[in-house]
Amino acid sequence: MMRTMKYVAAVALAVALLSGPAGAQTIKIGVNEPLTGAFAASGTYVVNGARIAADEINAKGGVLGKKIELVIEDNKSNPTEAAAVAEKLINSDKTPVMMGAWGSSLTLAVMPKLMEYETPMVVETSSSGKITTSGNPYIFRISPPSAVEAVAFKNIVDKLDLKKVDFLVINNDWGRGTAEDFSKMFKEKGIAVGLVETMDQGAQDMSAQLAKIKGTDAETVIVTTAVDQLTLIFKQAAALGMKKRIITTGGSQNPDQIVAQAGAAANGTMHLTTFLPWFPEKTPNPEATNYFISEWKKRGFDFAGCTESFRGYDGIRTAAAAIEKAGKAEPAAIKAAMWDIKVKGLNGDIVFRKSGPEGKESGQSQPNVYLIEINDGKIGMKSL
Amino acid sequence: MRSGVAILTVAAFASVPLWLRDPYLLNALITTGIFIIAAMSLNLLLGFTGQLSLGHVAFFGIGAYTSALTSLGFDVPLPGGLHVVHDPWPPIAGFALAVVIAGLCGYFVGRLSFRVRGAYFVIVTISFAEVVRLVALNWVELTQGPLALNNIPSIALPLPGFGELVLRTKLQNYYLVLAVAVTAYALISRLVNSHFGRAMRGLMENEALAISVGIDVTRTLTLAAVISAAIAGAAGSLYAHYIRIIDPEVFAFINTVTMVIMVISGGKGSLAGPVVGGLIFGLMPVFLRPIMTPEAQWIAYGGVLIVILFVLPRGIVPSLMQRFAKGRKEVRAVGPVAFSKSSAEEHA
Amino acid sequence: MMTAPTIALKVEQVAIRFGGLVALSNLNFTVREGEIVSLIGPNGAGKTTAFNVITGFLGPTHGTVSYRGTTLNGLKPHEIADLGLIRTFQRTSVFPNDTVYDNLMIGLHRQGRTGLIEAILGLPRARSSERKAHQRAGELLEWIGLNRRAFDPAGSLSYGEQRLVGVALALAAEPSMLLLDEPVSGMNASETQDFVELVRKIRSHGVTILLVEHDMPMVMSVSDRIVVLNYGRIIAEGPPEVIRNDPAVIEAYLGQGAMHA
Amino acid sequence: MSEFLQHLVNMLVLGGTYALLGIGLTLIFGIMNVVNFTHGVLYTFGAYIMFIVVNQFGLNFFLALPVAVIAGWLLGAAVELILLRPLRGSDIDTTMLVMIGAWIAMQSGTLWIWGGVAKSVATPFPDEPLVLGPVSVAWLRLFVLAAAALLIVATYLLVNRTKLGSAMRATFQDQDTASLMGVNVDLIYTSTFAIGSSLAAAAGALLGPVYVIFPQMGDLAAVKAFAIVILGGLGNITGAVIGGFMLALAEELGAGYVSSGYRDAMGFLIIIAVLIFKPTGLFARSERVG
Repeated sequence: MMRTMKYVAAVALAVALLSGPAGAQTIKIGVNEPLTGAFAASGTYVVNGARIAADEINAKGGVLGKKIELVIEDNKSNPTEAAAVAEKLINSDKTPVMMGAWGSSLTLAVMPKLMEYETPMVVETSSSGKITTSGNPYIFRISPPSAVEAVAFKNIVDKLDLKKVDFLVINNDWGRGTAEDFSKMFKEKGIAVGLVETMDQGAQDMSAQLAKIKGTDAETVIVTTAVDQLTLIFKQAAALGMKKRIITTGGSQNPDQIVAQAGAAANGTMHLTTFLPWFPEKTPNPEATNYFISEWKKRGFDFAGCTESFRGYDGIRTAAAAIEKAGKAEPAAIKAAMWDIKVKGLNGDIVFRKSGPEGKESGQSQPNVYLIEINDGKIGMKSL
Repeated sequence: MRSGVAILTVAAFASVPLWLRDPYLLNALITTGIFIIAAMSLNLLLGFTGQLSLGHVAFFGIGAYTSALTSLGFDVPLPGGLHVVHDPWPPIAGFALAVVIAGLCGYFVGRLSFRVRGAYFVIVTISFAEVVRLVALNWVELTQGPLALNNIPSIALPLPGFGELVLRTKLQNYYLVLAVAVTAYALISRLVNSHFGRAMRGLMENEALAISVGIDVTRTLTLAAVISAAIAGAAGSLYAHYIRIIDPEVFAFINTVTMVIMVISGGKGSLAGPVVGGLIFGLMPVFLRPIMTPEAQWIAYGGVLIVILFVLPRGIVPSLMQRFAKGRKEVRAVGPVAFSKSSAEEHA
Repeated sequence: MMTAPTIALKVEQVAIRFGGLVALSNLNFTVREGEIVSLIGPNGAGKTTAFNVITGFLGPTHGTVSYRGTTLNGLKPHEIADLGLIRTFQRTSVFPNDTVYDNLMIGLHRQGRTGLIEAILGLPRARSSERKAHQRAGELLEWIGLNRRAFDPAGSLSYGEQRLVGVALALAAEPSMLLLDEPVSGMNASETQDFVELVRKIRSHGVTILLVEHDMPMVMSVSDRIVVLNYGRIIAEGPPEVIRNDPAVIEAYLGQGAMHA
Repeated sequence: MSEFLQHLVNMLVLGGTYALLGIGLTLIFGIMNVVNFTHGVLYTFGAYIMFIVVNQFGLNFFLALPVAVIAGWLLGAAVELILLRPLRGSDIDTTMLVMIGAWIAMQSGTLWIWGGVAKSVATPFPDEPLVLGPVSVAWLRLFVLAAAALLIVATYLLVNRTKLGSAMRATFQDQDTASLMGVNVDLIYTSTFAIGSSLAAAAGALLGPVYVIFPQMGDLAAVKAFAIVILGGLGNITGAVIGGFMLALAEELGAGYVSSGYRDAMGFLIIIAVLIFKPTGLFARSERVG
């Protein structure tokens, strides 16, 4: 045992020494994502997107004449580890800016470290309102919190003539937050809100919740969860003969995976999403979208991953733009520069607006939100 | 001689921040230390009463939530428009309450679950932890459920006359964790080397015989459960104030597994076991990180665990103790009193 | 205190049934202070069951057991032990993984008892009682003559030695009455002889003794009185010489060949 | 009312699969007294076998089932021979921890090989459900229920009607006596573990297509299996079946009429209640293995 430990330690040291000098010629960007544990699939998608961005930037000569180097670490879908990873990236790898950490509780765990070491982080996925409202000026978020999504949806609801809606949401910050913010918005619109049912992360059988919802007088169900549970819900709703309009939110639906896995059960479902890989021409930045998608396919990843991975792509481009703007790879300068950048993201311009308590605001960008509809296995823009 | 070893060990740990400059490793040591404290408390049950609790993280988490809520404050609506409002208290009070509340839970759980033993006890403790997790997840008004409790303040030590010292830096937290760990260790070692500890061992080895010499089963086991839970609660409080955010995942089964691994690999029933096992399995991920893909790290983690159990089935410390003890046989023949010291070492 | 003719243990109309099976029926007998009484009978006669009832490991279906005027019904075994009524066990008589010395320390539980805080903080009272316990353990070792095995795991001792440790454990609990369950089984002749001496020695310290045993010569030589059980009922009672010639007893033992005498 | 009927139908469908999950574990737990943390991984394994055979080799759905069962049997036997047999006689903590190690390693292996993205298996059953008045149920679920029933009956007969079965029961009662009676305990242990594992794999193979397949899918399944075993009593097949349906009922009604947030709490609350008020499980025999 002890011998193995010695060996491991030695190798660790060697690796550290080797990677040490290399840092001088490159600019490092830390990536803090879940590659194992409950969120492994999504974290991996995001990292793959990030790699595409890094390679693209380096192909064009990097930033400030140096190549950028992604230091990718696994936070094991665990807040303790997310904080530990932040420590490593900042102290051992000396990354002046980071991207992370997918889940909200993971990001929240990293935030005290950002304060401690005054290092900025681009938040690519987390949706909890707390992240941008708890007064952490090192946070720059490109993903829409559910409140932003609700506001975007507000302009569409009239055209869908909703009377009464039920909710079926994953029992975490994302699901609960969505139910809260959307209910508020619906009430303002004079739309009745019925049941709010939850399902645990990783639960496989939602028949009980669906049977309950089937019995209500609401004509629409808002569903918020990751793609795997969405697929199951569509199948199980169909099995229960539930004939209600289903609208999903959150932007990580991977409609293609739904079509592939839920088949006919997915027909007639609508999805609020933040990226349109199916209609590059309709996106705010078509040629970037086309490049991203072609790269994605070239690397043999399944197309379904696009709706998750594009955030990694945008996140890294945002960080790189900030470094470029700052003119030097130093945390303070990069943080300052974040406020002045304007990146043509795959789902709209990335421009940070102040959010949170006076004097220590976090940055929040306002991405576009689209409503798409699945009909006989085809994905189409909802004509409004 | 034993106290000499103890002092040297503590001194060694205390000196770490002086030569270890990397905050990342220091951070790893702090979190590892917190889990070692929890593992020590588990060892009191598993190693000295033979009761394997796989729900031990429940007390850890209850301590974390108690401490966090005490120092953050809360406002819980009750039926009938009533509200339970609690204004923030200093974190140190949270720490104290965490110990007390966790201990109380230990009392009730002990009272109920010691009616069953063996595999049944294992399952009932797992179930208890899961129920607590689901309550933390769904009682949103109190715990904010999955929305997590964030901005938990760091622990502050009141210094009479000088106001208070807020433990923000890693250095401070390292010594805080070390202090709590040493206290817990001393407490447990005193306990197991007292007649309480002998009663526990007696029950573990031959319950009927133990009873026949006047040992009260329920009282002894419940006492162990209370102290064990209280220490776990203290660890949880340290966790909450160091990581500064907690969500119901703090009750995750993997956290219990981590503690059990630390105890059994290090050697259950040996005071030093959880410390040794804890250092190995707490720091292993740090060493594995740079040399393996994430999945491989987990596979190695599981593999190392299995190997230890095959090579040193009784755990690292007892197995080494045994070898070392052989060379001590002669010394022992001196007599009872002389032996009583070395007997204490056996369990130290 | 020296032996007085007062009654120590009183068993009245005790009966035990497991489902339909009758293990004991209408058991009546008494043991006087300072007496050595043996409970004998063929296998399955209910001797050990009687022990379990007296020491609270089994609740009687009906009837009462009382010790020095206190009724034992409903008391927990450890509460009965606190009354000074201590037993040994037929099979597992030791804590196998602990050393002989630690076995005795565990046995001294009733003496060592101090407050939790005292014990943890190592306050004077706790320390002195610890010191006393260590001393007593040493003495007991002397007494049963197992010094040289003091530091070996009790489980590694010979069967006979384990019996001795069992008795020492019981003595550690400071009994006023001792119940020995087949103490000499597994001992050779000379060990048995020493053990008889030991039993007498214990009695001479004023400890009342109730004994269950198969080894007739031993029983005959050590007992003041003998109670003979068969099929859960008493078939004879009296001093050894009477029992030795009691036809009912011989009848009960015929074919079993257990009557070596 | 119609909602209640729907809950009952769901309970039947779910209960069958729970029962299947339970019996495999109850055999291992009861006979070997091993807290088998690899049960969930075997369940996952069975599901992935199904995925490979159907989606990648394009074999027939019904042919794939036995393949998964056999694969589970082999993996189970391997685990027993490599990890458990050398530890025969060591205490329950040690074997349990070895099983935990195997669980961590094997689950991460699954993630390594197939990645975290969920897979789903194409089935030959129609998407349209079978509708009976107010209630409806998917054909696939009905098939799963039938297959589960078949496997349960087969296991019951194996244990109660065959020579191997009686040897298993003897070992369950008292392994020393059993070995004196000339039972090859080693063989019994290996086959018990293999059979239990193949049942777990079968459950995964049946439920994989119903749900989606991902590396952690086994964890929740394993927890429920433990609940069922405790409800039914260690080593008690009939008990496990009834326990499976009880758990399903509690969950359905709990989610339907209490709160879906506490759906999974139901199982655990039942366990605690049962263990406190009837520590040997509801349908346990007089012997305690724990």
